[in-house]
Amino acid sequence: MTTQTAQAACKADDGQPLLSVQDLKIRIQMDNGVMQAVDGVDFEIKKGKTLGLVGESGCGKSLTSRAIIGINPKECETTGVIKYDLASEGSASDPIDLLSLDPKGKRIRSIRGNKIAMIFQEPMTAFSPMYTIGNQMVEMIRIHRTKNKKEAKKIALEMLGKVGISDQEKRFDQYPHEFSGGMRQRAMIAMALSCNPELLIADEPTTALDVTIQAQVLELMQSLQREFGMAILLVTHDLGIIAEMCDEVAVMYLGKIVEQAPVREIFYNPKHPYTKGLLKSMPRLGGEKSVRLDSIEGSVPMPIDMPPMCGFYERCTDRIEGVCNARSVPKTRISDDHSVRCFLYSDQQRGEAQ
Amino acid sequence: MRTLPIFKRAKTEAFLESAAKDINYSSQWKLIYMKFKRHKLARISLIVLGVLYFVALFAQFIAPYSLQSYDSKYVNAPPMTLRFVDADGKFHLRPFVYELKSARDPDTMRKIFVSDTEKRYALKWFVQGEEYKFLGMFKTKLHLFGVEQPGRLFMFGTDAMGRDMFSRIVLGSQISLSIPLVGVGISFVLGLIIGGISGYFGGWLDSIIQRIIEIIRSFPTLPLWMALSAAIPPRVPVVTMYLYIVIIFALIGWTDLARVVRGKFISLKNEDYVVAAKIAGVGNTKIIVKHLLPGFMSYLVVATTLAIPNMILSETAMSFLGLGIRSPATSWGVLLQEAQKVENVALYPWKLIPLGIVVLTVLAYNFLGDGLRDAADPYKK
Amino acid sequence: MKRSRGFMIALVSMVVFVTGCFGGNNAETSKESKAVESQKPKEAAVAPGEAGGGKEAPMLAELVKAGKLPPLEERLPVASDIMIEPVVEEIGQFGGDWNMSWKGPADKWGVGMINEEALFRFNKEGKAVEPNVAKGYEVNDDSTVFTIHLREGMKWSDGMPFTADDVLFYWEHMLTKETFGKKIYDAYYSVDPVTGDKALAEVKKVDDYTFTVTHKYPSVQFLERVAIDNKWFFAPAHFHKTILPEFVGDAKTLEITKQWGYEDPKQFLVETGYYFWLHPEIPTLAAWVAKTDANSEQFVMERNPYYWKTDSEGNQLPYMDRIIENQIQDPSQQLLGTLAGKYNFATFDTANFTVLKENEKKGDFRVIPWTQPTWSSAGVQLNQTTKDPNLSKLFQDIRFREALSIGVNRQVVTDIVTSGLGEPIQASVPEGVIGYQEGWAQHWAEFEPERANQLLDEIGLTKRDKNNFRMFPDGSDLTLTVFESDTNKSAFLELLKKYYEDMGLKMNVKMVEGGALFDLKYANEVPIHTENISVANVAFRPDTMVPLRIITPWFGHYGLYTQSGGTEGVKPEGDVAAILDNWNKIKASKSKEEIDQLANEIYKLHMKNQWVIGYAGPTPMLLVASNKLRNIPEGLVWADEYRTVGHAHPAQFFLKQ
Amino acid sequence: MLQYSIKRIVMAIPVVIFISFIVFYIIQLPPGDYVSSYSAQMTAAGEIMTQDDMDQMRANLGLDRPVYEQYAIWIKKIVFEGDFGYSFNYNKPVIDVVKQYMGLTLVVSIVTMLFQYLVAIPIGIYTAVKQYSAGDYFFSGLSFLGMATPNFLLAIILMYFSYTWFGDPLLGLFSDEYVNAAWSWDKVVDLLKHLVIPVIVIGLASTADLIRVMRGQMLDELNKPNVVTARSKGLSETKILFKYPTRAALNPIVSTFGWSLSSIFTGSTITAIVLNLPIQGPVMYKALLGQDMYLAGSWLLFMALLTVLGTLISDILLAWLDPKIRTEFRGN
Repeated sequence: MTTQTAQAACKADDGQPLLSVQDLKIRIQMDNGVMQAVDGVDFEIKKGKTLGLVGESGCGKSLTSRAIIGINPKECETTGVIKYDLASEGSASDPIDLLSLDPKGKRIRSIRGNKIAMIFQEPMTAFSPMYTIGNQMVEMIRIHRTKNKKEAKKIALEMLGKVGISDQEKRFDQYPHEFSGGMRQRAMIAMALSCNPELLIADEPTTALDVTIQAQVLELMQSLQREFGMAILLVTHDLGIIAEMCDEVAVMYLGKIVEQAPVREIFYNPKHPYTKGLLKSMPRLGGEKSVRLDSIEGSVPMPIDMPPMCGFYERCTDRIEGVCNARSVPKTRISDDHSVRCFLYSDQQRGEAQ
Repeated sequence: MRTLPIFKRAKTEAFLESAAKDINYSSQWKLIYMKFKRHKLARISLIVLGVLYFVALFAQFIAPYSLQSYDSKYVNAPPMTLRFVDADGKFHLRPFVYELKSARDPDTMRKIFVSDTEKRYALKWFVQGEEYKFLGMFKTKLHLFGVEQPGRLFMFGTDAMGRDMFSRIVLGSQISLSIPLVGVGISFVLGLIIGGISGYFGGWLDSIIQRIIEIIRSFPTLPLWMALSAAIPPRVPVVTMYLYIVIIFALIGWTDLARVVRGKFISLKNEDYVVAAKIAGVGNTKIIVKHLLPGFMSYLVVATTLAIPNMILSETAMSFLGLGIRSPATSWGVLLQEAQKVENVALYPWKLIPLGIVVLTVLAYNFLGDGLRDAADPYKK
Repeated sequence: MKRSRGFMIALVSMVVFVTGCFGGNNAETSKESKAVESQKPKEAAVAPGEAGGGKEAPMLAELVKAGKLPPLEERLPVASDIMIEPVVEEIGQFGGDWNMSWKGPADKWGVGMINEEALFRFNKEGKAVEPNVAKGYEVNDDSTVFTIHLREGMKWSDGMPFTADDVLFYWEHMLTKETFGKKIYDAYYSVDPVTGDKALAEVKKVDDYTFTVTHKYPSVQFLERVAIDNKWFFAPAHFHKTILPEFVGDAKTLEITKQWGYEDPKQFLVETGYYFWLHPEIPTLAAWVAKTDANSEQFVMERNPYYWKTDSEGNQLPYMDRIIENQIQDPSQQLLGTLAGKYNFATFDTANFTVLKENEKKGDFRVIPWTQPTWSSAGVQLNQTTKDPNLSKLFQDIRFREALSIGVNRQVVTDIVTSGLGEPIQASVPEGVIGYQEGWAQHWAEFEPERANQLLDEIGLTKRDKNNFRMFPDGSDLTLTVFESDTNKSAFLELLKKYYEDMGLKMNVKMVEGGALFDLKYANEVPIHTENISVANVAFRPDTMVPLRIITPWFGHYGLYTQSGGTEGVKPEGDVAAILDNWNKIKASKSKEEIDQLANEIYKLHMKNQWVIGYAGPTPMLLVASNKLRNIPEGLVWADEYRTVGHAHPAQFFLKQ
Repeated sequence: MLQYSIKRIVMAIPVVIFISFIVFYIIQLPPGDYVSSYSAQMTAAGEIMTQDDMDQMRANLGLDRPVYEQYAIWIKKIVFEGDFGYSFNYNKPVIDVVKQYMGLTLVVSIVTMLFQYLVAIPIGIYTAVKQYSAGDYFFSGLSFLGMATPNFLLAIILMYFSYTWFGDPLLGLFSDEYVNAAWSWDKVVDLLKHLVIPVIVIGLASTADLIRVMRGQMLDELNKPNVVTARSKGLSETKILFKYPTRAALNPIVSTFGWSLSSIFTGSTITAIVLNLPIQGPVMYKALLGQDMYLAGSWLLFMALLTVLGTLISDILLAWLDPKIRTEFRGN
């Protein structure tokens, strides 16, 4: 077990992405048209690294994260490529396309929970109230790691201990409602990590928790990441968490990644007006608490039958009439690891855009 | 344009819903309306119910004949066919019926009806017929449609007393579609208030209310109705008597709703936002009205729409037990009870037409409730 | 004791079994000669013994063979006393079940009447009685002493002999002691023609098969009245001695009561003494005896091996082995069951005529209409003594009754209510029934709305209320309230309401449950009721036409007056008093002619006054029988007095193979 | 839990006593008594019942006593002797009458109930999983149709069709030849044949109801995040369906079992009358109409007890099925 994780940690440095998402599109059929919920998303996650996916609610970040393991409802029409490197299985050269797998089939199920685990924002509802925490943990361990009940329980207890839950034996037989919010999320993490995943998708893991607990949970995740050497896809709307946790950041708006860069770049050299807006509205460390946070004016349009234009156009303070609302925005590379979708930076590549 | 504080939304709901919600920020009711509009069957049902209630409102005008148009000549006549082509093969733009001639089969004594192709009666709009009070206000003889005297128009045939079934169904809808609403209304109010009190305040009040509910639930209703119908003096019209019975029915029937409401209140009153409101010192009434009720209003609406068809059906059961409406006052229950004879099923199947109407109404109410349920379900897109 | 008797029977039957075997083969050959002999019943009656097994039902023959039953001739009365029951169509075949539906033990009489053996029964025409259980009678000239002969060797269904002791026992220990919940019947009282005093008859045993009934005053109609009031003037003494407190003591009776599952001894004695035919434990003289609990889903009665009637060929009746009464809860089940051939016999009223007729072929049954001595099939009775003085004054006004009568279109009512089977006539005695009057049917039977209104105006009902209904002259509300418990009457009542209200008379209908209506009648709370009068002869059964007690709506508390001897109720006056007068004369009358003449007076008074108004003529009772079920007479009169189907002598019904 | 149950049972005692009083009072409420109802029947059959006859009968049956006295005697006998009184109509102790019909009543009710659950739950799951599919519309339509047709009419129509198609209206629960016969394989088959119509007629309405409830519950549960979690864990769809939404959706349905307790012992009265079923419902209906008051009273009391008991069972079942409440009790 430890050798395996050590290996994974080793490989993290060799630049081979663990997960690579290319041109992911999710369309949802609505009454009044087709909603383009995710529209051509590309990103990569390297082994052992953390990618932050940030954006307002409804920007499509949750859909994107769930699309990776194919657990979106069947109404979501998903296209694109999601390559996952199954190196540990010994077929390093040939990553498989998760999207091409039958979402109800055995293959994807053997990856879910096992290679890629997921934690959700509301541990109260994410756990079923009908069964004990132990039951729900063991269930997963028994699918992927061992058929033996006792062994599975041992693993579960061990994991509970790792996430800092004391009195595991008792807790094991308790129901979710008997746990506090933070405790539940710890249990959630314990469950997610119980099969030593290579990638952990954390969908707003701390949103439902209060600030102190939030910090504890994040710390826990970080220490566990160090221990297990897994990669994390952190989905959140909280730039503070991004700053603390991530190596790289992708900012999503209206189904598109509008800016992607290493975490430092985003905070010190934001390009996209939306990113800038987000940063402005973030409470400054040491800033005066009572000052009302800035917010971005305007509301998000429905991405239904949208004409080719910038989705942020109506809320943008720097918009260029006749350009921003006339064509779709191409991706512009600012540097090797910094790209942005905004006409403000696309002058030099205008030809490409046309 | 409105301000959208993006960091303040601590809670996001299930992702699909949130995907739609922030993008198109609308009130709960507007959302329900939008979702309801998508439920095709519910929409059709609403239209059907609209038509039925419209017909009930203008029943006297729409029905060609009155409830007391007995005619021994046309006993158990089958439905007439509206014709366009006459016996000579000539086409008429205006649909017409032939005169019915009847005689009894000397052996079986069954009335045999033959169309007399000599006499044609064209269907006409706004014909003069029996006098009635339009909307109970002024007297008129005008009926929506009919044929000229002495012709007869029996679209759904006639009953054992020679009355037009169509007219009886139309006129019967007045009772069948209105009185159940009264019953449901009373149950609704009682169930909501008492269940709410029981669930919200809890403690000894809850205990007592629960015991009272148990007692009421085990009330022997049948002897109660028997006593009631015997005690009501004969001068009280049957419709009024039935109204009393329905009210009593409602006075007993609220317990189901009360239990559900109580359950909902108990589970909701511990929700964070309610507790918060309480700590903030918001008054009980305000908490109930502002915070608790909206939490399951949708459930109540649905429960109500589903209770109405049950009431309509229980009216038919009451008629079966001889405790309901009695002819000449007519409700659908009366018509079904009359149909409930082997000879009618065997010889005069058109007397089962009211069953179709009742089924239609109940279906419409149920689909409507179903549509509302689906629409009010926050997890549904 | 019982066991030793059983042993005796077994012994005897062993002996007979041997003889029976030899006789069996002759049955076929002897049949034709028997038919000729049937003219002389006595000889024919001897035959069964000779013919052996062929003259009794196979199921009994088997029992005889097995030694469980004595041979036929030991079970029948002595040859000369066997009753020969004439068959309607042909000599029948043994076996089969008579399948019917019934409403359960509440319908005691439904199964009781068809299987009842009276001392004297009414003849086919219903005008006089003929011997049945009794072999015959003699009466002295002034009709005070009746000598009644019984059948020698006749036995109860358990094989015990039936003798004059059983009659005397019934008279002395049951009837006059009133052990079964009934007062001594009127039939046993004779009336002093001068003072009107009543005197109880004396019953004396002459020998084992003869007894006398002696009246103080002439009682011309004694036998007819017994045939109605007290069909069975006898009871199995050997059984009742084991339960009556007089013989076993109160404690023992109570114990037996509990044993039988009953609560109260008195009620137990009513059940066993009056409704005896429902209990398998009680021996009877009837053709079929109960075999199962009447409360079970199927009440089964099996042939009485000691039945004392044969057909003209000496075959012991009944032909059919069993009566099976299937309990039903709703009348529609009787109809469906009949259509499907589940029941091979059923009776219906005319509402089902068409559906029955249309299915005659498919269901392989036939519809046999019997006439009813009913005055009408739809009508009203106006309570002459109703509580509201205004109303009773109105009801007593003959013009008001005429107005109510002619204000209704009988043609329409008849067509709708009777499916065209009745006539649009006044409530009147039908032709062919005693009491028939020329022109009665047409009395006030025309539809004359103008004249009706004119009459009402004449009475003084000219004031109208805001709904244009007539009011009493003093301005008080005038409402005619009809009380009803039968939902089948609703069509008629609807029509009635329409016609009455066309005349300006407000009418309400109050539906009440049967028991409640009964109480209301007794309390004189029913102003108008729709009961029909059905009586075969007023002289036999006066209750509906003569105000003797509270029972019939039209005379209300006049009846209470007579019943209480003038201390309660309303004193009859005018024509009602005349009716009572005539009745008292009938009771004390010395000749049948005089009785007929007096009865006719009563009928005439009814015709003149029309307290009972009919709007649709009588309809037949429909007997529906499988085509296999034969010997059912056509065109008889369906009357309670004649015991409905019992009048057809069901013992001779048979299933044709 | 035990403490809670005991507390509830203790609280039920005054309720039951109060109900017994109400029941007795209400039965007396309609005008007339057994004797008048009986006399009316006998008079209609041609028998003459005089005032004296009736008075005598009332005295025999103890109906001449004041109501409270009758009540006191009745209750005293129930409590001290276990004697529920006597049925005038059947001339039997009430217990015997109830016993006579109990067997078949339970057969009809339990078969109907099995039919309901076995049909409704799978269909409810199916229509929820395949919401808005052709199958959903078909079953929904069918269940609404079942809900909308009055039982008694459906019964008559089915009987008539059974008669026209098979020549047998299938009245009652047995063919004539089996009514009094001993139990045999053929009799069981005959019973099953006769159970088809009652089960359809009685079961249809509640089946329809159950389908709707199950469908609604399933729709709620299917959209809960714990289903997504389960999916993310790599569970198979079938396992997810049955372990999570179905299990949770069954809760309210199972807990309503207690509510239907009383109806199990009655059977459906109106349908039973129309179909001529020899079960408790019609017997009690007749007893009520005929004012056979000890039978009716004992029965109503029994029903009331069952209602109270049923509510109790439902509450306990609900608590027991819901871990939230269950653990609270454990905590105590």
